[in-house]
Amino acid sequence: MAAKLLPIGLLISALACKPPSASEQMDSAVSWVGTAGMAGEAWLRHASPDKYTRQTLELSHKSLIDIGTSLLKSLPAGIDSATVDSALARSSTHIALMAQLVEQKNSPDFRTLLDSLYADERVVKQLADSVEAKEQ
Amino acid sequence: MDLVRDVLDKKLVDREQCDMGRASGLIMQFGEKTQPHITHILIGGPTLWMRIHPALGRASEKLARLWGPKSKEPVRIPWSHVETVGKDIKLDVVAKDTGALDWEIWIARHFIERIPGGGHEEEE
Amino acid sequence: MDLNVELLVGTTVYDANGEKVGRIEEFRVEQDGKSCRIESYLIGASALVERMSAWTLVRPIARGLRSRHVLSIYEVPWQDMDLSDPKRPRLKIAKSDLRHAR
Amino acid sequence: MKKILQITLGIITSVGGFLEIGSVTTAAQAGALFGFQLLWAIALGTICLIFLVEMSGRLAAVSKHTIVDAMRERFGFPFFFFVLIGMVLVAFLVLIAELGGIGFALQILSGLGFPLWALPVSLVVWLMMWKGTFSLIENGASLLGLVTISFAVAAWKLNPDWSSVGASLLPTLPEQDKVKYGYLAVSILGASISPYLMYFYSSGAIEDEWDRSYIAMNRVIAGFGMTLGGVLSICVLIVAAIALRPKGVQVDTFPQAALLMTTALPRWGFYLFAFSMLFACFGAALEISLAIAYFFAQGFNWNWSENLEPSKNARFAFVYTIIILVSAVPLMLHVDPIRVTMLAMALTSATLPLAIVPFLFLMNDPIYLGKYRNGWITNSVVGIVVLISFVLAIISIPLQIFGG
Repeated sequence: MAAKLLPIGLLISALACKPPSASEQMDSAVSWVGTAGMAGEAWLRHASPDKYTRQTLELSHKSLIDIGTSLLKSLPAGIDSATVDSALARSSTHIALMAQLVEQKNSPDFRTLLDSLYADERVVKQLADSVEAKEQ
Repeated sequence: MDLVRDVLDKKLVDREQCDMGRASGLIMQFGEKTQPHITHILIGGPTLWMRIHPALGRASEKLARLWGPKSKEPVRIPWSHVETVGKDIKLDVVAKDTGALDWEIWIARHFIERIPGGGHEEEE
Repeated sequence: MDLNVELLVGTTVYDANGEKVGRIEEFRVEQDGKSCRIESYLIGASALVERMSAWTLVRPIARGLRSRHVLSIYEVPWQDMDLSDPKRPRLKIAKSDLRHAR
Repeated sequence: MKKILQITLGIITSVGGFLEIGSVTTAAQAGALFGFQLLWAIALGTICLIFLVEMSGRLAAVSKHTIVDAMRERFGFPFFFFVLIGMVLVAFLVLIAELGGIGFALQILSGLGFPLWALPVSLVVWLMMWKGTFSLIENGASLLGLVTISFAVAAWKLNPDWSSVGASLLPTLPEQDKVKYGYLAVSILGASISPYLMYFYSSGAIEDEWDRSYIAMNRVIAGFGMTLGGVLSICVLIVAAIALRPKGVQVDTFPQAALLMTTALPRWGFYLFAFSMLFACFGAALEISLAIAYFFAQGFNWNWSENLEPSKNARFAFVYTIIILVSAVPLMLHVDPIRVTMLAMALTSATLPLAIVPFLFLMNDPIYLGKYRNGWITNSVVGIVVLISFVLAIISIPLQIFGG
């Protein structure tokens, strides 16, 4: 039983699955903006290494761009794709800038950017909620 | 005593309490009118694989001829060497002389002793 | 003639009239001195339970299902078994003459 | 006095050895997605594990057989081989996940990617096996694992609403994401009821030469050790539910998991998490490698003891050497350890009947256990939990895989 299940399971999971829905992708975007915020906070407290912070911010940036490209094709009717696009683009730009500031060890500017990221976070969250409401 | 429950697949240990595998198989001898009796205990790969499928048994026999210690498998221990059958089967033999440890020694010599810190299997 | 006991386990046995009796699950032996002689063969599903020493688990379930069938074992004395073709063991007597061990 | 010391040591090692990548990842994901709602799965899995670990110790103490010994003897080679394949494949996946966990912990500390760490990490694990003794592995690794207690501190500092924590011990269904919920429940059950732990524990009891006088001690160790370990898992879930969920942060990748404790312990949370994962996964990797080698050695009755030098039990050493080196390969090829972990945990649940049902038969065997056989309570608890995990796994794994 186990011996038979295992290779099949591995094969199927390797082949991945149907594309995630728009609201799942929005949740993922919220998750990455939040991740960048938390990682940024920890760095400002000198409670995490520079390299980790930079890599995590870069990963968030990259993930947000990926989500942006695939999301615009699958948005439900009634959601303005330009709004979503600009919100995601704005936060991913902020995150990319933060990653650079980590490299320069520039905390004052980093703090300012982190505050704008919190504003982005609220916008993305609201959009995520309205996408979910539209999908149901 | 029951053969499958109490003998087959039990641990075999030699005179010096050295582990020497498990009872992989049993040979019974019978005639037209004589009562069947057990003559040998078998140890070793091909006997085991044969129990899953004859093809696996044949494949493992072939493989053993190409690779490994190339001993004459399977190892056969005459039933007359059985001392007691309890938690283990105690045999009145020396494990190394029976061939039951051929693979152990072969792997020790070819792999383990060549890695630093592996020690030597013959030291006591 | 020599035969591998481990390969005989699970082989289906037929009676003198060709009727199916069940599978060989266990060999009852008598050990004295240096010899080990086979006294009888245990046949049938419940012989498997006996071999697994699993009555404490199976008996309550079988009782619950009121299944007399599970609780019976055929015990065949060595004299009544014909092993000349090890792939197709036959009884020398009819199934109806068999005795239940339990 | 000596017994009290042994009991304390036993409990400490169980607590230090309880958390590993599987329990942390599944609990963190569950908390981040569903809040406290999946706490019941950890509780249920832990109860089942307490029974199973107690059974493994009792079997070893009374019959002087490990589970694997008894399984081979009672069920014969063909069935044993079938179980061997299933168990070793799943344990192998878990080992890959643990090595990945060590590599990831090193990655977040150093900035160097985990694929680079795969080979050095597996070499260190192998060297511990090659040179170390059983008590060094069991006690040393799990003493280091005690750093995972920081999860309890973190949970305490976040001051959760204990009444809703308590309420979540009863299962409820979420309004949405039912498939994900089921899959997480299955993975949590698989992470809690890890069969390799039983094999490791019963082999340890044989290496330490337990006899009937250890039965009471075994109960205390299994009961307290596993309960405290389960509490730690629950703390991971609580921390994720309070720190990550309000921000919508999910634990899909390890860098995200690294932020778990930074809210509760602002100064040290990051490093405590990294070292918790490092030590916990290291200990688990050793235990799993040993469990796999034991499985072969006991099944075929080769010489086995972690206290002998390798050439004195050559085949035993050969097995763990191969297994550890091979498990580094997928990681070097960038396989995502978190995905492997989730799959390994779900498959553990799906294969539980294969591991547990034969074990239940053995535990009711009058020849092995005499009057120390299982009672009907133990039989029913274990039987029911295994049935639940199996049914959940059969339903949710295909749904999760095909449903996205």
